[in-house]
Amino acid sequence: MVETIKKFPTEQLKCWNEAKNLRKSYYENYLNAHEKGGVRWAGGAWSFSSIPAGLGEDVYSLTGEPYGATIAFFKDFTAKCHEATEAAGFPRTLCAYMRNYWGSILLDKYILADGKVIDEHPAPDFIWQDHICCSHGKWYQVARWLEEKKGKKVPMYCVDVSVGYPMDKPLEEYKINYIFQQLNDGVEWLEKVTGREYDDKLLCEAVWNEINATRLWADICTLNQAVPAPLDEKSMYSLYVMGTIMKHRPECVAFYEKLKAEVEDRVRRGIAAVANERFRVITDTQPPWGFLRIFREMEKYGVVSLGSLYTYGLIGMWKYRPDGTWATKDLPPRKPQTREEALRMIVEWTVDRPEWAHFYLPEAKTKMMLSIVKQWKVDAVLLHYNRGCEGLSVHIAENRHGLVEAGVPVFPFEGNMGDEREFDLLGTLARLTTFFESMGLKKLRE
Amino acid sequence: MICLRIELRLFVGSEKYKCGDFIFFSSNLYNVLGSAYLVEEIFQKFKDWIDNRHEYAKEWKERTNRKIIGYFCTYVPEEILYAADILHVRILGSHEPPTVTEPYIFAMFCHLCRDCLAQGLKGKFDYLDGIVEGQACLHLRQAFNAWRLHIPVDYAYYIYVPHSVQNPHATPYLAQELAKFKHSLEEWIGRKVTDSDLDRGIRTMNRNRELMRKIYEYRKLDNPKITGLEAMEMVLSSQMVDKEEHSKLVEQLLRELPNRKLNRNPGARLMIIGSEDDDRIFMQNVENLGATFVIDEHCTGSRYLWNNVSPSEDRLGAIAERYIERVPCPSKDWPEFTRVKHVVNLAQEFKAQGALVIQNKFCDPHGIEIPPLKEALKSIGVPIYPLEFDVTVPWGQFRTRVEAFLETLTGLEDLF
Amino acid sequence: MSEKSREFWRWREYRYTMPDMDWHDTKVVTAGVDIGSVGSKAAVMLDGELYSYAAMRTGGESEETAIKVMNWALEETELKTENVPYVVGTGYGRVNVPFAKRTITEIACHARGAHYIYGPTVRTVLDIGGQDCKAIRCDEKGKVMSFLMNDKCAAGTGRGLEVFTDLIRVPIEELGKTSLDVEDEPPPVSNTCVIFAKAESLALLRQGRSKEKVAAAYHLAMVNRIIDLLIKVGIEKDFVVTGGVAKNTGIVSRLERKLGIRPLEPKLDPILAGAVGAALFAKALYEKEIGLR
Amino acid sequence: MITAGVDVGAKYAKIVLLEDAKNILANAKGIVGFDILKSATEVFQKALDNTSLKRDQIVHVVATGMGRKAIHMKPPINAGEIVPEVIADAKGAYHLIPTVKTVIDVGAEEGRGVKVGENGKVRDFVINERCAAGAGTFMETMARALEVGVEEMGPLALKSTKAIPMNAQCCVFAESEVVTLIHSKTSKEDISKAIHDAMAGRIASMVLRVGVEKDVALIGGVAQNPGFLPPLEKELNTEILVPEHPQYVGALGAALLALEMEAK
Repeated sequence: MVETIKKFPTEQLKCWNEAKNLRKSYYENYLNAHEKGGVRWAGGAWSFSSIPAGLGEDVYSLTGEPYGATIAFFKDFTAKCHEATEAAGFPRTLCAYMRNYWGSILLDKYILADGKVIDEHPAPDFIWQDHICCSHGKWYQVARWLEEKKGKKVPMYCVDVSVGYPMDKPLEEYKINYIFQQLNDGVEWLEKVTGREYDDKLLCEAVWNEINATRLWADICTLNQAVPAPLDEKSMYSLYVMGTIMKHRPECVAFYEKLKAEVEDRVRRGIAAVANERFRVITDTQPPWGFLRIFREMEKYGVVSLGSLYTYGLIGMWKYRPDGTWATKDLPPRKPQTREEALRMIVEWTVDRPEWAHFYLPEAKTKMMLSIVKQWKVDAVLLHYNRGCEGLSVHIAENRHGLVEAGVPVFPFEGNMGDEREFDLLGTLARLTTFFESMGLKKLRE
Repeated sequence: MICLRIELRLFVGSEKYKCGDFIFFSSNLYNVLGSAYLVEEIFQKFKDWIDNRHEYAKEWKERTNRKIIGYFCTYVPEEILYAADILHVRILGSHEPPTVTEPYIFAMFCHLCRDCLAQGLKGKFDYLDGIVEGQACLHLRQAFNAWRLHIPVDYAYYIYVPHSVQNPHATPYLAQELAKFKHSLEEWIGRKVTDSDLDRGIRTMNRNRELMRKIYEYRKLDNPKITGLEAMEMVLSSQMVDKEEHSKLVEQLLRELPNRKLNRNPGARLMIIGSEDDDRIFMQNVENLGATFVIDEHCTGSRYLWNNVSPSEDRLGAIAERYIERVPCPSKDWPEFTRVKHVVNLAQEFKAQGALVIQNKFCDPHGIEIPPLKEALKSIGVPIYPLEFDVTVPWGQFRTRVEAFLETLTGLEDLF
Repeated sequence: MSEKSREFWRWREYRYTMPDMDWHDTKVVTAGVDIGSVGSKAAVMLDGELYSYAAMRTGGESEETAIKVMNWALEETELKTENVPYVVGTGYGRVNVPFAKRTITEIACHARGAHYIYGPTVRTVLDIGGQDCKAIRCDEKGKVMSFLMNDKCAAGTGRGLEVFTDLIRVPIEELGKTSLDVEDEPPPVSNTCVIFAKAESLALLRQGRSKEKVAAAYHLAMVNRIIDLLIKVGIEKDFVVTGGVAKNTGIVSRLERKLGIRPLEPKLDPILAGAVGAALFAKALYEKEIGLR
Repeated sequence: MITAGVDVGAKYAKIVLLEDAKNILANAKGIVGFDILKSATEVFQKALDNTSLKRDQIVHVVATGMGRKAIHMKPPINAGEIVPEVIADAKGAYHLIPTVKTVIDVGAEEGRGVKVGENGKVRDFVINERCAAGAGTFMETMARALEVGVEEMGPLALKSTKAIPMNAQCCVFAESEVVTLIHSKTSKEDISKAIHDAMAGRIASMVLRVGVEKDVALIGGVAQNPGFLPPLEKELNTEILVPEHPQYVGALGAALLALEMEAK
């Protein structure tokens, strides 16, 4: 039996194309950095990207996870990448982004945001990474090893941030200091490997940009508490990504300011992301990128996904208020003035990143997800048992427990963010609709 | 002496091992039976310790009424636990499909972490007063957390051992982590851990590692005096029993080993490489195919005992230094591949002809290093063959691969 | 026998003796017995030339099978097992060949057997067995240089084909031909697990796809997995396929199309490669034993 | 009032004709061929013939099972509603065993665990993903490797007391282990037991994801296998109830749902 319900008004996002263009030019800028006499570096989306910014205005980066995800969008290229890494002798159970990335080096091909494949993988001038998940440091260590086989020596610096996460008290000073010292050495290292003089002013700017960008994104996510939700997870993917590729850049801050204004306006006018919203869900980790149509299937049941701990907390910065609500983290009292101040500020800003917390404590992730469920008026949670990412699916079974015990309906599904061989679309859809029907939902008339 | 003697009787029990408990004190028995017999008894003892590890621990606890702590990873500074008069035993699996862990750990995490947790959930380690983990990988961290949340223990502590062991700030940082850990231990056991306690811990651990390393020397001989299985059982048992007691036995072994005649053809000289490995049946099966494991690179083997603490006034600093500079777990070994270099040295020192790489399915840090490892070993003429280990090992399949690998190393040349 | 209960997967067992050969005037009679997980083969050789052979299904009792297949190979030759001075056992059940003096792995035997069957130019051997798939690199003497075996997945094995052929009710001997009976290649079945690949194929059939199309999809998936393995081991010409599946044109021709390398034509039944290799090793071993080499 | 439930599974179609939630007038089953509608219709007709009822005497038909869509609104069966298996399972099991809290359904290609709430509603459920080791087909593949009939497997297993750990993450991986055991001359009884233990372990670990609450019921085709119950009870360490005709529980649930829908 199919049902019909009243529909909310919808509108295409105005800054949609701007988002697309920012992403497009990002990959091109990295590619063409040298033509403009610029510097290009590679590292993770979580690396302290504001530090290399002190090398000059013409410093461009390629962050690994978004690049791995971009590859995952284009199944043929992904398949080639996996074939290449497996042929090189790497197990197929490794991080899927990492295998995509290595594959791109092994094939010596580079893919742009629109899927255009270019010959020759542009090697970075240096690698600037951080390490919290077992694969972070290894990822670029191998990337470097592969480049070296092609005769390119790439220097690598990797900051260890695996100092833990205190549930309720602030992190001890010696832990903050451990990271700070590494960054401090890092600045000198950057000068050494690039032969450039380091500009502390640019550093302070970049740090302040990053702090603002990551706050703005949290604000935007908060707006999704509204009914109907102004944004859905699928479109958020194209928006949060700015924070993963250029969180320290002024363009990012500017874009998020514009976006925030637009979303506020949507809320004011009751514009929905999904016209027939009537059941609100969230997910947790990265989706199987090649199969975003699951979200379309969900809409047929009037189900909208408001986002995920991943889209909210990967780069958005949050904290618990005294009243127990989860909200945007407060802006530090003033913009940093010196290198020391800037480095300390960014360390203290970063250490309680939501997506880092649950690397250590399952309770932390459960608590945050429960807050989202409550504050965002969520009806059910979809947990992606993501075979492609150890880091974000660590403790996931515990989270399932925590949510179920708190009375939240949970739908766990197995998949892989970057390796389509490990995602069974038809089977998952069948189980998903079973879940919705067990929730008493029926398919809606088109 | 006396108490030791009784204790051994208590748990060795059966007639067969009677002479086992005289090993330490009675040389006249040795004169009667000769060293050969003695050596076999010692190896038998290592086996028994492994097979009866839980009985041993319970008995130890009853006798000493001291605390026992289980640890998951060799990054836990045992020196400090020893100094606190705590028996520290390593938590390992049973190689039975871990059904009970499904609700707590997603099955894409390695079988070791699931198998360890399964042991806890089944109550096999019900004598533990606490658990400690020294940060290494996500997998064991998950086992630690699930244990903390679902299995009653009085004490659970996670040491944030730094990942970036190649960076100069790691040692002082770890020293502070260790101070914090020591403090929390003191609160738990209700007494201070003094410098002389720490010295004792360091001494005891160093001695045990040193003795086992000396035994490893006998694996370099053209006809090794000890098989890979025996070496594995020696090191495994050292992670399960009181170090003093273990050292006494290894010391004895060290005295007797030179006279040992192993009447077996060593066959191909193999190296075995991987993360945790306590699969004794696999070792035995492979060595029965006409090969000998002359060296290993496992954290249940050489990696565990290769480095010592160099004592200094700053005890915790010295201990920290040892854990930062030890042969690293691949999860901590970047940006340089120092472990790969170490493996190459081992292969040369111990004259390995080929290497089997045991890849515990889903262990990313070790899996990532296979190609660089392969390249490095190939450059010194040592071929490798990787085998993916899961909770159970399909020997039928592996037998063919291993035998064929051995055939390429030796065997069939003269038949063409 | 009703359509349903007919066992399409059960392939025909057979034996053969070279009519123009006589064992009376030969120096060395040896044999190789290859007990695979699905099929068992025995090859008897006279001075290193194939004389008589048999191939049958491996029963639940491999020792029994070994005796059966050996006797069957010797049938019509007046030879008895005890007249064969040296037998080498190979294959999954090699340890269960009671009359074998020595066992050698199927890896080594297939390489050497391929060298005999296809000649000295062979460098890459693909053996698709009942439940595993081996990619072997060898030298001009037929000696193994390196090899890989598939990881516990039957999607690329004979057993997988048996399950499948039963599903679409086509005798296994005709399966390959059937799969080629399509104008254009359909996408491969997506599942690597043999059971799910079967389920997926069933779903396709129920959607009204023809047997041929579904067979093509299944074969394609199987070929893709096999190619993964070949890429890993590094394929070098000449390339040959041994084992029962070598007779499946649906597999072989697709391999050729995808790799752009034409596998050599066998001079003999490629299912015998393992047994022949074993018999050749037996010859060398026997000659050593009696001091001939 | 007479209603019907049709459960079109991966292998068999099962039909239950029900009168007023009380007495089952007929149940019938038949193999599902390539043409689902045709196969289902044949079985449906068989059920009608057994009771000399006509289609139009049946007020409402509800279909479930992976082939349910094929008979939705299609004559002659004209199933008016389709529901997922877990919903039908919970309903049917609850009707037969009102105290049931956990239902385990093991069919040809799927294993399912369902937490049952008040009035037979689904509280939570889990379905095996991507691995068939927890399903009936697994047993068939193993039976072939052992060269015995699938119906012999259970009885064989019951004759053994040996425990051989076997990894059933993948049923083919398991098969190589089986072949290895055969070659190492392990008895068919012991191997068969190892297979059942492995499969039970697989199902248990899946069901444990949703948790096991008494009473526990086992339904579906595999429930008829006597060798499967003991290891499953051991793995979950709880007593497990098997209703009469476990294969028809889904169809019964569908028939009951049909009745409810009519009542509304």
